[in-house]
Amino acid sequence: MDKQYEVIMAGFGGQGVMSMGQLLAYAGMLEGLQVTWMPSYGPEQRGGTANCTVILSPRTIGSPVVERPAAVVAMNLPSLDKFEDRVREEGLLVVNATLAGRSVRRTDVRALSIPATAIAEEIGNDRVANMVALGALLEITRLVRPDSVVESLTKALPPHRHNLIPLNQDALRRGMELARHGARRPAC
Amino acid sequence: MDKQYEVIMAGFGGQGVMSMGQLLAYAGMLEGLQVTWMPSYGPEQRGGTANCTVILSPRTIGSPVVERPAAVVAMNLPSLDKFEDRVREEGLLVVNATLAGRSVRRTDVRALSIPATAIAEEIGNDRVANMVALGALLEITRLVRPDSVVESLTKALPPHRHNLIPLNQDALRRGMELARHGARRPAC
Amino acid sequence: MRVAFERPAGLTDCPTHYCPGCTHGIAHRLIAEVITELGVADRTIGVAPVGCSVLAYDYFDYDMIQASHGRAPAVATGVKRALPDRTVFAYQGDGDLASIGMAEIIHAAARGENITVIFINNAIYGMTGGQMAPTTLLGQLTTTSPAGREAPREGYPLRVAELLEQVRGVAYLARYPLTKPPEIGRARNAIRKAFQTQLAGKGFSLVELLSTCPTGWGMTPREALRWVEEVMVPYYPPGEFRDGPEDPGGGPSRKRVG
Amino acid sequence: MRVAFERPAGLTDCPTHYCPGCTHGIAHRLIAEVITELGVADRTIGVAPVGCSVLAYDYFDYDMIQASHGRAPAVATGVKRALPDRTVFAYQGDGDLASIGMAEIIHAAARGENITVIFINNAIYGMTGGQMAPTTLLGQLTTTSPAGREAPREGYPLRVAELLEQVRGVAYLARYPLTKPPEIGRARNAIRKAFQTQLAGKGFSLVELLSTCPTGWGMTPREALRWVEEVMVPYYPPGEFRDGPEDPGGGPSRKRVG
Amino acid sequence: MEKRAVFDEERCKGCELCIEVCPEGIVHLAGHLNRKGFHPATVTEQERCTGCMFCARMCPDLAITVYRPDKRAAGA
Amino acid sequence: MEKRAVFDEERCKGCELCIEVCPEGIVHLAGHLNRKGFHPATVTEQERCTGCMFCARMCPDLAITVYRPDKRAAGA
Amino acid sequence: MEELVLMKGNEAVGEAAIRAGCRFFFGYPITPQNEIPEYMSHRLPQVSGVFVQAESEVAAINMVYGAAAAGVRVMTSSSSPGISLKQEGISYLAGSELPALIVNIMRGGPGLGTIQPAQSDYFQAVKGGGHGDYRLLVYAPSTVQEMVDLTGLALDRADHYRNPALILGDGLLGQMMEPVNLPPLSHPEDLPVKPWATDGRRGGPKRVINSLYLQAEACEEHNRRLQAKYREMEAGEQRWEAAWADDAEVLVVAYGTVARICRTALEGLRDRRLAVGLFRPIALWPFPGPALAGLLQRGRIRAVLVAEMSAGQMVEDVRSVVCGRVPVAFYGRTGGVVPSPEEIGQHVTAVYEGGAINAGCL
Amino acid sequence: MEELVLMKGNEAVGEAAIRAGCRFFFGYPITPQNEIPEYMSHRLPQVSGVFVQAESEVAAINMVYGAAAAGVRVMTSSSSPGISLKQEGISYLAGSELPALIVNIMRGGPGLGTIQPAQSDYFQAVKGGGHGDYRLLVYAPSTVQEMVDLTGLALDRADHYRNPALILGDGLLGQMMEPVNLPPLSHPEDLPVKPWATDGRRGGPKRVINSLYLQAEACEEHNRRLQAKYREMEAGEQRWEAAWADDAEVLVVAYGTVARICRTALEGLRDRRLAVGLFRPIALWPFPGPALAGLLQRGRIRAVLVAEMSAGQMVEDVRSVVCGRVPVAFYGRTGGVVPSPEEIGQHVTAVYEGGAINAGCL
Ligand SMILES: Cc1ncc(C[n+]2csc(CCOP(=O)(O)OP(=O)(O)O)c2C)c(N)n1
Ligand SMILES: Cc1ncc(C[n+]2csc(CCOP(=O)(O)OP(=O)(O)O)c2C)c(N)n1
Ligand code: SF4
Ligand code: SF4
Ligand code: SF4
Ligand code: SF4
Ligand code: SF4
Ligand code: SF4
Ligand SMILES: [Mg+2]
Ligand SMILES: [Mg+2]
Repeated sequence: MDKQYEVIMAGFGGQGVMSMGQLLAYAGMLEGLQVTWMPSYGPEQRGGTANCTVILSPRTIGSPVVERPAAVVAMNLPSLDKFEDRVREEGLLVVNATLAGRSVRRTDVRALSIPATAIAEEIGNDRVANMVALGALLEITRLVRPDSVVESLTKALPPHRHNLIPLNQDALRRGMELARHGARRPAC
Repeated sequence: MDKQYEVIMAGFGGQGVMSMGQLLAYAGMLEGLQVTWMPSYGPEQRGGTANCTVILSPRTIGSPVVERPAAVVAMNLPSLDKFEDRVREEGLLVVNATLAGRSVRRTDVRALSIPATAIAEEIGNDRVANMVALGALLEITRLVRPDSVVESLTKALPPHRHNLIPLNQDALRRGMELARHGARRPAC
Repeated sequence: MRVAFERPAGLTDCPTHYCPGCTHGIAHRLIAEVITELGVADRTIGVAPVGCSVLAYDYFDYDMIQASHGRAPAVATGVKRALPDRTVFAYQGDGDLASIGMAEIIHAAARGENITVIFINNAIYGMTGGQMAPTTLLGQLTTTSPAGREAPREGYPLRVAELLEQVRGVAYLARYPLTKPPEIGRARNAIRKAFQTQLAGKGFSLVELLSTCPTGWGMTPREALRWVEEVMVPYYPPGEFRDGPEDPGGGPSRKRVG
Repeated sequence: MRVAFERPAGLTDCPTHYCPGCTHGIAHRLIAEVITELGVADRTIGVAPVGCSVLAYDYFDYDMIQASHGRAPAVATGVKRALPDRTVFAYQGDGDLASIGMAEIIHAAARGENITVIFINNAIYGMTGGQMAPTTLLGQLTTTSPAGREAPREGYPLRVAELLEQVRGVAYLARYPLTKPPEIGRARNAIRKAFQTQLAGKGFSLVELLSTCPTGWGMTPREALRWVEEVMVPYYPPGEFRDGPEDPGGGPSRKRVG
Repeated sequence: MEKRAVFDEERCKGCELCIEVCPEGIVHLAGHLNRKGFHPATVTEQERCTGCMFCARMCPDLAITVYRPDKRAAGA
Repeated sequence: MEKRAVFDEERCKGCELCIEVCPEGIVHLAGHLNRKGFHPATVTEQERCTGCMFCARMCPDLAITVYRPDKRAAGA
Repeated sequence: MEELVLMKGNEAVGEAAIRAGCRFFFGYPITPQNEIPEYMSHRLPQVSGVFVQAESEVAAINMVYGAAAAGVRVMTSSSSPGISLKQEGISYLAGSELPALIVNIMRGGPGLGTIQPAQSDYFQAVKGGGHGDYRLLVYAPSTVQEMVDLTGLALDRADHYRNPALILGDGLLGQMMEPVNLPPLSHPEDLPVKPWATDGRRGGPKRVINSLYLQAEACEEHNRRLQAKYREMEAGEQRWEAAWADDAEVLVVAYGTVARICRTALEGLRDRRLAVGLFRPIALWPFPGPALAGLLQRGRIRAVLVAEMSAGQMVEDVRSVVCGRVPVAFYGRTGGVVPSPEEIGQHVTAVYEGGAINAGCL
Repeated sequence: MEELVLMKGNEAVGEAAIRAGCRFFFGYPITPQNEIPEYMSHRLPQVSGVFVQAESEVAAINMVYGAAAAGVRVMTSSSSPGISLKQEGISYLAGSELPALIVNIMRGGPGLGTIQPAQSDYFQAVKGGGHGDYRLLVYAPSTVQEMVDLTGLALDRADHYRNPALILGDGLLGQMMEPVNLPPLSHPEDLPVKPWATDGRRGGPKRVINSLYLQAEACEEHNRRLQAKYREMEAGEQRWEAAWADDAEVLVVAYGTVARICRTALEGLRDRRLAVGLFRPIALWPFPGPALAGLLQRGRIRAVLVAEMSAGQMVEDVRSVVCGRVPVAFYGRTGGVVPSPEEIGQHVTAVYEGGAINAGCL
């Protein structure tokens, strides 16, 4: 990595966007990068949308606030509505097609629409939709190695939850595959 | 009155030094003077010494705090000890001989030692010792007319206490007489 | 067909920000129904606390004041003293009323302040993310009693109604859980009596409502209802604690009415 | 001849600033006697309130902390949590404890904080010049209830012991008047029991002492003693309210022990 | 058959409290999500609804309106 | 006759509480003022003092020390 | 013309508030301002007003919040430690734009300090002791008459701007007596109505008193409105007084009690033909900086001496106005010690004679 | 070398305090700092420490007072409204010369305001939101690592001076995660003893913790000692950081979160060859005025821009240091809005290009 990269991840509360961002930041740290993870926190305890900003950089990070991120991961429609315009030109927009309900309008960004929730349900738990999306993001950006994400997961999860690691790994892989093979510019 | 005059009045709490000062200030106000009355307030609710500073002036009064007053009325020994040195040169020191227990040391002031408490007891109530002292002060300084003090008293006392006025008038008169005839410079 | 049940007047159309299954919403409805019933909506002033119900000022269709954390009884006192002919109520959570606002509630009660307080006891700090409340039960896990509340470390849960029962000046005092329609009916009656107490100028009235916080408790809304019934109700017995001002000559009242 | 009674160790030689006949001085002596008796002077830390007894830090010969108005229980909590093996007491007036400090005392009690509080109820704010206290009786004249306290205007007097009786966490609770040598003896016993409760690690202990304020009440000291007996004692009944921690499973204790 | 308990899908937060209390057991969560992301509650067999209002009295979000046969209309 | 109740004049504030409680009625205020301006309490008939300590237990200012015959001395 | 009466500053504040139509007082005792609640407790019932002794200063300020929201003129008073306890409530009043009068009769600090007079809460009063960006209208009387006048003004300006106002006095002013001329009694019914007050909808739309704005943008918008109001106050509410300033070479800046002590000291120095003058801010916020700067621009002043009963607080605002043009010296007494005219005189003389003063800039 | 961990700022403060030997935490929940008490509630028991959730912020600060008097390292944390409630207690801590750590993770005000980040409690922190003449040591971290470092430093300096210290962060710093290097765990037994602490006489003479001095002269004497201590802090505890300041023509002054946003903005401008630099106070009190004045004295700087998440607070201290030498512009966002590097950049550019700025002096 030779220059700073910023991602905003957004979705419903409960979709795991916060931990997806933390895993990415943690993995970046493990690979020796400078990282920041910044949540936006609101009044609602449940429901509503949540988002976080992750920055990875080879150098000291100044502002943790980013007006125009290099990438956005939008896990549902309100997130897509809110952040679509913010992605930098030539940036990346990863969309959870299962819950977005519409296609990407911008044409000056690279858009990747994947049925993350559907895939997650398919492999057994809709809670890992975040990992599917993260896999897709990593496949395209190569921000960090998937191994580092798995290592982060191992550190983040308490030992009695380590049984969940294979499921998460699976989801990550499915996301990567989708990104590799899937329709990078969906037709509609 | 053509220039400012300051008096510090001091004694035990309960000797009525505060109201003596207020009466003087009130009388001054009635006579069209500028006046200030300033208490020194301490932590004790009862006991201890109390003192107040009264200023009468034909002009606007600046500082209500006086380092070196023109006169001091000391109703007991601690007050004499505390304020003797503060009287201005050529100033006046009125001392309640009954409770002072010693004579005035300074020779550069006019000292007037009167048995205020004894006189007050003699006329029926040791609580009017303050009026005896005030009478003495007024006789010498002519700061305000005794009538004005009585008028102030009438305004200050609630109607059901107006029966006390003659006693106070009496005390005031006794103080004036003492000052007129008494030993202005006691021998000892 | 006629409408048998609909959203009462007295509530705005604004959807609440409460979590799914949070019974704050039920409490709001009961208050609105009672105020409509008593016909005092146009002269009611409500005081919202700091807590999940902070936005109550958006939900109630009355003149509303948002108070600082714990001070709703003092704010309500200010309003009522200024406007003694208005109906004034404060809505408070258990952190708000029983922790930071303990002095204010006891003194409003002791003054016999002619106001009505609706007290939502959900055994936790909902708004700030599930910390321990004074009413958190022994053994209960919260984000600041992560090993479960234990008396030697975190002290005992406070019973607000029992405490206020000792305070002369209290004219109406009751506690009910918001767990089932019949209980909710009793709660509604209590709320009506509380407001009637105020309208009759009899003094301080308070209704404690045992309420759920599925989010703070880490339960589904249905589990939360059962937890109220099985765990809260035994420690916080429902009933009317006082109805009518105490005999002015007497000592503290000892009888439990309901 | 031997000395049968003399000034106890534990008090400095400093004359107090209390008014003639003020029974704060008696309370000080009782505490000092008990602490000497229990042999803990060298590991005692006292907390002085804001009130006439603010200078208690000069009068007691222990390590002393002067607390802000009403917060002595919180300050004592800080000390005790830092030094659990020391003996910690707070000395508070009724304005301090029952007005501004109501939340602090109830919560220290609810936490079962292992401290001892000596509570001087003189039905008035002595230090600031005789204003109304939460414990001022109905009809009593004070400088802020100049027409006599009346419930509709100034509310009802609070009974602190009765209130704290409702709080689990309280392990010892008693009230006695400082009116006559026998009553003073009972007060002394209660103070000893309170400190013993702390030494045994049983939890929160408080002794309420009905005390005179001749200055604030506008009475001679002897009249003041009689006023305590005739007016205060009937409203603030003496006795032991709790002795020993409550059964952890039980509801609020209802029995009056003494 | 006229509807008795009418559920406002967009107000519903899928908390299931109405389900908990419906004596007839006829309330269920729908399979789809509403705009807020919740599965809204709905009555499956309206004809079994007695109009008892339990669901409405329990709903914290006032998502339910209950209708009953108009007595006059019924009598007509 | 040895003194039993000894009053420290300068500590005394003349509050009369000792007078109030002395069962023998032997405590009175002196005519003179002490340095603080109070009439101090004093025992007029020491021989009537029983050493009961009521005065001392009541004195808020710890102005009173009470002595009793030493048992050993008395027995000697 | 009204009759002159001799009153304590504390009582005068109370009576003046009543005369200005204030019928609600919520407070808690603390020396040296106890005469205010005591006076109100007997006086307010005579005019159908309400006095409540709150359980604490925190409760008192929140009762004020409620009564202000209900639309009535209302006040509280306290002294330094009690005012510290009110800081959250004061920030709420400002945030919710509620008019109210707060009186601080200062005593020496920090902590329990002393009950003797001081001026060490200047920072707290003018910079905002509470959280957030807000401002109070702060008035500093220096005579009992001015306590009366500024109390009326403060209540009036508070209503005008929907902003809390503070009278910053000290124990000496509160306790001393001077003759005062009281204005006639106004009646609350005659005051302008407050359409924003939450006094029951009465058929109209509901109103809300609130300082919460969950969305940052909304909260910023609210703050912008507040700041615009503060700019308006700065433009319209500066108050000051100057004496012998025209030919002064050394200008003394002081407020409240200290200003009147300085006046006496300067009278003496003027008699000795020293060209010394006095600048007395009457409003401490908005600070009368432009007027002070105006005096400096005339070019005669070669040094400024700020005197306070504090370790140096207003002097920071004075320095920032003087802006390095001339040296600014400071003389302060703390902990309840009131300086005498003589000692002030000595310090002014020292500055006048070119005694060492720090240069204006770092 | 220690392992890097990824932590939220709030948690980092808690862990850093524990590592620095602090085993006592008394606090009350409030967003956006809840992670501090939550972290402490599970972490302190692991190291035989004590966590107490107090009944209020007022109680919490007074528990801190008690524990500090007992001689242990102790802390509390809160956010703006809660810190306002602590003002009386903070003044008492300062008055009684008790060391303690207070953490304020600021949110937008005034009143209930918002839970979003802000810097609008600067005045309260550095000028004394409480009553009386006192000062806190105030530290403003701008990264999570610095939250760790300054927490340790603050506890240490607090003990050294027997004075409360304050960490002034904001909601963004509290909530964000960054990698941190944690210092090793210190043990309370290894800290210097405090002979003044009231921990039981143990045979020696009694000790008293107190801020009451009834006699004005005694109170003034006490204040003199305090002021002497503050002068000592001013001499020894100024902290700051400067970047690209040597050749800067426009100097941006900012602290905390805003400083790091400015850094990003300035990086962009430096790439465009604008001679802009950054001055970041790390200690807000004592304010690093001399260092700032030193930069100005080199003569290259022709304008200063102060950026804050407030309506303009630190700017007053900067103006007073700049002292009219060059114009001082201000850019602020309020109510929880965090400025972006782009908008800061635009404002710096405007100043650089000579956009209208007020002259320095009135
Ligand atoms: C002075 C102050 N302290 C703390 C907070 C933070 N706070 C907001 S809500 C709350 C607790 C709410 O709990 P509760 O009253 O039980 O209401 P619930 O959310 O459970 O309904 C706290 C501590 C605050 N806003 N102000
Ligand atoms: C925060 C604060 N509020 C008010 C005061 C003023 N004050 C000092 S003592 C006191 C009341 C004391 O009454 P009480 O506690 O009953 O003690 P007493 O003097 O009667 O023994 C008050 C209100 C203060 N010092 N600090
Ligand atoms: S956090 Fe708890 S109390 Fe708050 S809205 Fe959610 S469920 Fe209700
Ligand atoms: S004022 Fe009252 S309580 Fe205080 S010392 Fe005097 S008599 Fe005692
Ligand atoms: S009205 Fe009664 S029967 Fe009908 S759906 Fe609701 S709860 Fe069920
Ligand atoms: S109770 Fe209301 S919100 Fe909950 S599921 Fe039923 S209709 Fe929806
Ligand atoms: S010891 Fe007993 S008998 Fe003797 S003076 Fe005292 S009270 Fe009276
Ligand atoms: S009780 Fe004590 S202070 Fe009072 S009169 Fe007797 S000896 Fe003197
Ligand atoms: Mg709650
Ligand atoms: Mg009292």
